[in-house]
Amino acid sequence: MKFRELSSGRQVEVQLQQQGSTIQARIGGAVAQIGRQLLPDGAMLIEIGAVRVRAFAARAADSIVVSVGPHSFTFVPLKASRGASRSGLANPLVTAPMPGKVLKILVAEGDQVEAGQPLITMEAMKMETTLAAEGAARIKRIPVSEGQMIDAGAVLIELSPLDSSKP
Amino acid sequence: MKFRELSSGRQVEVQLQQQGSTIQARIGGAVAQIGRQLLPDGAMLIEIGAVRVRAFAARAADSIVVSVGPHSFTFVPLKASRGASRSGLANPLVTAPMPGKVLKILVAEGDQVEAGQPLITMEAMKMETTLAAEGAARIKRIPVSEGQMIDAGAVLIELSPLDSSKP
Amino acid sequence: MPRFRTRRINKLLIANRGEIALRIIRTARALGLHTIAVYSEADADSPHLAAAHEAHLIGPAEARHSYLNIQSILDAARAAGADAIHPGYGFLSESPEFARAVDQAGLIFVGPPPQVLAAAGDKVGARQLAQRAGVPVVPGTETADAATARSFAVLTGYPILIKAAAGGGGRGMRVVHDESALDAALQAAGREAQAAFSDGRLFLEKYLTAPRHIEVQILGDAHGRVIAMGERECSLQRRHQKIVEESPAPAISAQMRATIIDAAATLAAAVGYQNAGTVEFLVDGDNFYFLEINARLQVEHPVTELRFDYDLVAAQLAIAARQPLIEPPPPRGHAIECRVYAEDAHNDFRPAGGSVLYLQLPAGPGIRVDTWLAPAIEIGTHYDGLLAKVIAYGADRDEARRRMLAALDEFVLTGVTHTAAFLRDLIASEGFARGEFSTTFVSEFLPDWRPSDETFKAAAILAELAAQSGTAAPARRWNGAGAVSRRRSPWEALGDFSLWSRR
Amino acid sequence: MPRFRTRRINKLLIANRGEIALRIIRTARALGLHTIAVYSEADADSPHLAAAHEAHLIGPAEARHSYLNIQSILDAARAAGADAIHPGYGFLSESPEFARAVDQAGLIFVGPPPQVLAAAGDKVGARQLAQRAGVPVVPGTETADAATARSFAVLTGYPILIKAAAGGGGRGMRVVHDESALDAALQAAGREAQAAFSDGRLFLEKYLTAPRHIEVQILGDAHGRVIAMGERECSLQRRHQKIVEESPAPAISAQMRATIIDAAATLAAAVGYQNAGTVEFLVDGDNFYFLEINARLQVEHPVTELRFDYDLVAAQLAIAARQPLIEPPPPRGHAIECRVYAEDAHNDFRPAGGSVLYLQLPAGPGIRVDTWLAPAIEIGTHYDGLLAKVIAYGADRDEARRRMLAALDEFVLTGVTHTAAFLRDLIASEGFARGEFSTTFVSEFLPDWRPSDETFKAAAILAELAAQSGTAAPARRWNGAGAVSRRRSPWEALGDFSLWSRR
Repeated sequence: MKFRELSSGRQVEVQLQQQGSTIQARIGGAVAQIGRQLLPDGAMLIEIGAVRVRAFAARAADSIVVSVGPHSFTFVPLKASRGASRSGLANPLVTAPMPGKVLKILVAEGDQVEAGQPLITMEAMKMETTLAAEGAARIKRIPVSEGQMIDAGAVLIELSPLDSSKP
Repeated sequence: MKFRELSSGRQVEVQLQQQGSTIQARIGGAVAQIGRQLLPDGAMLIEIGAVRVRAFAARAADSIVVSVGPHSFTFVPLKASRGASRSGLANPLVTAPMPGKVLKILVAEGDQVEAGQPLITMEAMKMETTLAAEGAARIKRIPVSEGQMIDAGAVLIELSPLDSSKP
Repeated sequence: MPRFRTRRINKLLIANRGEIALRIIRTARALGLHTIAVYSEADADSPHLAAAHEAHLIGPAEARHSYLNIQSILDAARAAGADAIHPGYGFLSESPEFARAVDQAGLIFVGPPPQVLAAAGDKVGARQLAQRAGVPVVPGTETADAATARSFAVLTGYPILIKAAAGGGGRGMRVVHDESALDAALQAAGREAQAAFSDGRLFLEKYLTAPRHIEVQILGDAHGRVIAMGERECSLQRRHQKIVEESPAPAISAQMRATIIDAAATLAAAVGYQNAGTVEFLVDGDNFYFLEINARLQVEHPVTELRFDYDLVAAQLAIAARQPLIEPPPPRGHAIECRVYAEDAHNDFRPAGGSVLYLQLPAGPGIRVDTWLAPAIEIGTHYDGLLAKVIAYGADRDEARRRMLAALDEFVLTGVTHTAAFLRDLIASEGFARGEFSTTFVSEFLPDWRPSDETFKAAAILAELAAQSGTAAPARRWNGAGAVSRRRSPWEALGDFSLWSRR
Repeated sequence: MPRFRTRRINKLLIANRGEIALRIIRTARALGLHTIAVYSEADADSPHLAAAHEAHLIGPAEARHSYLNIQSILDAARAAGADAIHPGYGFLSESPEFARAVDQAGLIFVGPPPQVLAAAGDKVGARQLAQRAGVPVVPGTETADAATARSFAVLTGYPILIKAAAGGGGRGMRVVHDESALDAALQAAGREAQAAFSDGRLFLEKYLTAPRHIEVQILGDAHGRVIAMGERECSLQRRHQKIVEESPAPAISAQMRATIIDAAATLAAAVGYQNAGTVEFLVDGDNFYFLEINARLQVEHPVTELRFDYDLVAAQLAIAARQPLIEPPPPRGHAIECRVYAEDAHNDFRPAGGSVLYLQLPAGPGIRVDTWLAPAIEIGTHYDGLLAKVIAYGADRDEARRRMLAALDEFVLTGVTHTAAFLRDLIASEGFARGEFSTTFVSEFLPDWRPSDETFKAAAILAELAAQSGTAAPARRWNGAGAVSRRRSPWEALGDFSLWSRR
């Protein structure tokens, strides 16, 4: 399956090759092996190089959360091909990273934006966070308004690629 | 239901009267109330007098294990009426309190024994434990032999009441 | 004089949540007090309820209607028959209004008296107080309208720092690097300050680019006795909030240490300090500057407790009961605290939430973990995202540091994005080992930080395993019902396992 | 002289299991060592495997084929490339043969050299050594055939004490109160000693009816330096095995303390002691008697570690590497340890086994828990039943005692009958609070001990609730597969719950 890891933004494709006392996986074009041992509490000991680490993975709502020792990851499964990737826009949706309130909308539908340009400011836990464009794009739709309370993952802004003439 | 608590040997009969935010129970002829709150990890806070205690209960193989704070209990459900209780013998079976080895059998089938008389010595964790008769009885059957490895709960000796003329 | 008679505390209400509520409850229980928890609707399953003798609902999730709601807390105190209230840190802990209301309700406020809170809370007034006491302050202004700001900036040069007059915890704070950003920063800081403290007033300071942040624990009793008990190094910060603290401060001279501790005691005496508090300083080369007085128990108080073998919460309660201060023994050893937050270190420490799906907390010699984490609880984003404080104590800094590293390696929490791995690597860094760092260290360290490629790939493989586990039966270990069955986990659905480690 | 050169330890094999294996692994990891666990087939799921860098199977459940199997352990050490072996306590820790075999395999034994182990292990020889050094011993014999025993008993009067010459941990020990019981006791003790130590030799001592058991921690390095670092009070015992220990010992005079510590240092020097060990004494009024030398890390070592801020395992490793002893700082505060066993206090502390179905361990300021307990593990009865050591440290005895009480109240473990509640009530007793107790205290306290009626009834009600829960779906919190669902527990099957505490 192909995943996008939410924190780092890294994409990765994994195929398990064999089940046994060792996990064999094809990952990023190479074959990796991980030794593993199931623990009574549902966790797993895995072997990374010469180091043994306690790990756990579980499916949450739309993602898979994974711990490898003190590291935490969130993987979102990606469809093999997607409209957005065709257009060259990594992610056509700007979504709320956490629940909170929309403070200020800094762009309007139809605007053309540059990479890094601030799009929207939200407040959560009494702190302001400004979300910026990941690449050049056009603002397609803004389904939220200032002052609105939003959940984590809510779509704040829809983008379209610049070569699209329709706003 | 009627239970015997294994550590103390106490017997108790409980009937739940109502389910709600408070547990109402008829226990030992009286009605008791316990406030309760479910915790995310499956445990429960209960209120005993003015004290709130964390508690947990689970069914094990033949018993129900219960914790009330640092206290641990093992309850065995009792049938309402039992052959053994008719005969006046609290428990017609001497069972192994833990896994181990039979060291010495101190009585023979057909013997008449007194309350407190040593019946059998077993070894577990390198310590010797001698099991004694809880009341006067006759040895009906000894299904184990010296040197035999036994599991916890294994029947070591069967007793019959003294008024029974058959050995 | 009645002021000098001791008062008895029997029933203590803890007007807080999270790890600090649990920490206060533990000391109170050990002292034999009856403990009363309060909680908002968002915290109905929170572990601090279960730890107390009783718990009272004080309102909805939004803090201003619950943990910041003075009336609601006083109602709970009255209903429970409390005779004292401990405010913890944050929320109402530094509110003179709250302290006064508690007092007027005939209850004991476990903290400084209202007039001390007011004096410490007025950051501008505290600067003036320090100046009068001969303690240096960072050059700055007393107000921050656009005109004042512009002329101050011209005078001292950029960068300048905007701060909230009622501030704390980095809220309403902004660094401005050039004039073009000034107006927007003033507005944003004002809004944040208004939201956080209901007080939008700001002031300005020259921004020291790479100072150390060092603070001193102070204690004062009702009989006029004030002491300063050791310093804490708190330079490791993100978003102007501390994430690693230690005591003693490494790499400052004995003379600087003595000077700062002395200045703290002087200031504490000058404001007639009572109960526990902290005096914060910036150290820049051979100079030091008074920053502010935090009139509360500090998040990082455990490092002082371990070094001095002194329970600061017990001391707060004794002081509130008007008992005379007990002199701490001389300090010993070294303590380090790491704060694990529900945040994403990869994305500017953005707050995160979730459920605790798996948890293993560190333990071992010299390790103390102050936390409210527990199996299966929900971590919301209504409140501060502090999950756990991992505190390592050792005979010297090196032992404490090595114990901390081993402890963070043991920290496993699945279901919430958290900062344990980042902290682990920060503590493992050469800069930290040398003890040579300033407030810029975290932001310098952060950009290059990421998990090793092996770790990332292993995680991806486990994600694939979990994805394939399909409708695997849930684990039955923790069911609490029926016979105990063998474990079931996503891994098991994938076929035969043999122990990898049986070589 | 090559003997005085330091040796380097990089890879440490821990030839033990349970809490002590975890405790040693934690210090070793903090020191940056590569750690190697060993395990029997019964321990394949045991937490000490997961804590180490690697783990090796050394045999079946029966200890003499695994944890007591010298060859199997040396094979694992060779396979893993270990350069040192820490034996923990129990098992092979005091075996001169093992120490010699480790040495001959070219590895470092983290413990005393074989000749010191042999001298300390010969209880009769150790008595002679003490007498030569001018340290008083309990009147006794050097053998224990029936004739010797009878004439010794006639001479000193009953009760007399039978002890194993190779003894330790109460194994092979019997109190004989009159002649009729003598023969049976000698036989049982001999069998037990033979089974435990492969050495059935016994000796006799006058049985002191109500002494205190006080011991002294000793440390010696490879360079001839020997120190004694404080005493531990260990009078609270069941079946001649300690269950509560503390340091300093309450209610002994400063003079007695100094005399005992001095005697320990003298004896340690007399045997040329190296590494960590303990000298045990009985104190009876104004008299004290040497009992034995335990040539190993003691179960109760954490109380000394906390008071002296000194990692004894790190010291053992340093000494084994021939580094010079590091002087401990002066002691501070008070520490108490309670050992929670998988035993039934109601039935002569009979061993118990089971699965960990629910677990909440204590935490908080001053609390350290050394344990191998973890969710869902199996507790077998193959080995010693020690589950957890709860250790409370405080500025004084009263603070430590109160923290211990609060900690034991937090200890919840379902699925295995254990002694936490008994310990809690023992610590809460007036006799313990006063510090006035002897080795008879536990057996005097025990007969009247039982849970309150309210607690028993509440437990019975919960049992009925669990019985009625029928085929309730298992809890899904800990499933690790699929979406996280709301908790399901037996309670929930019974209908609508509202929060009891929302008043």
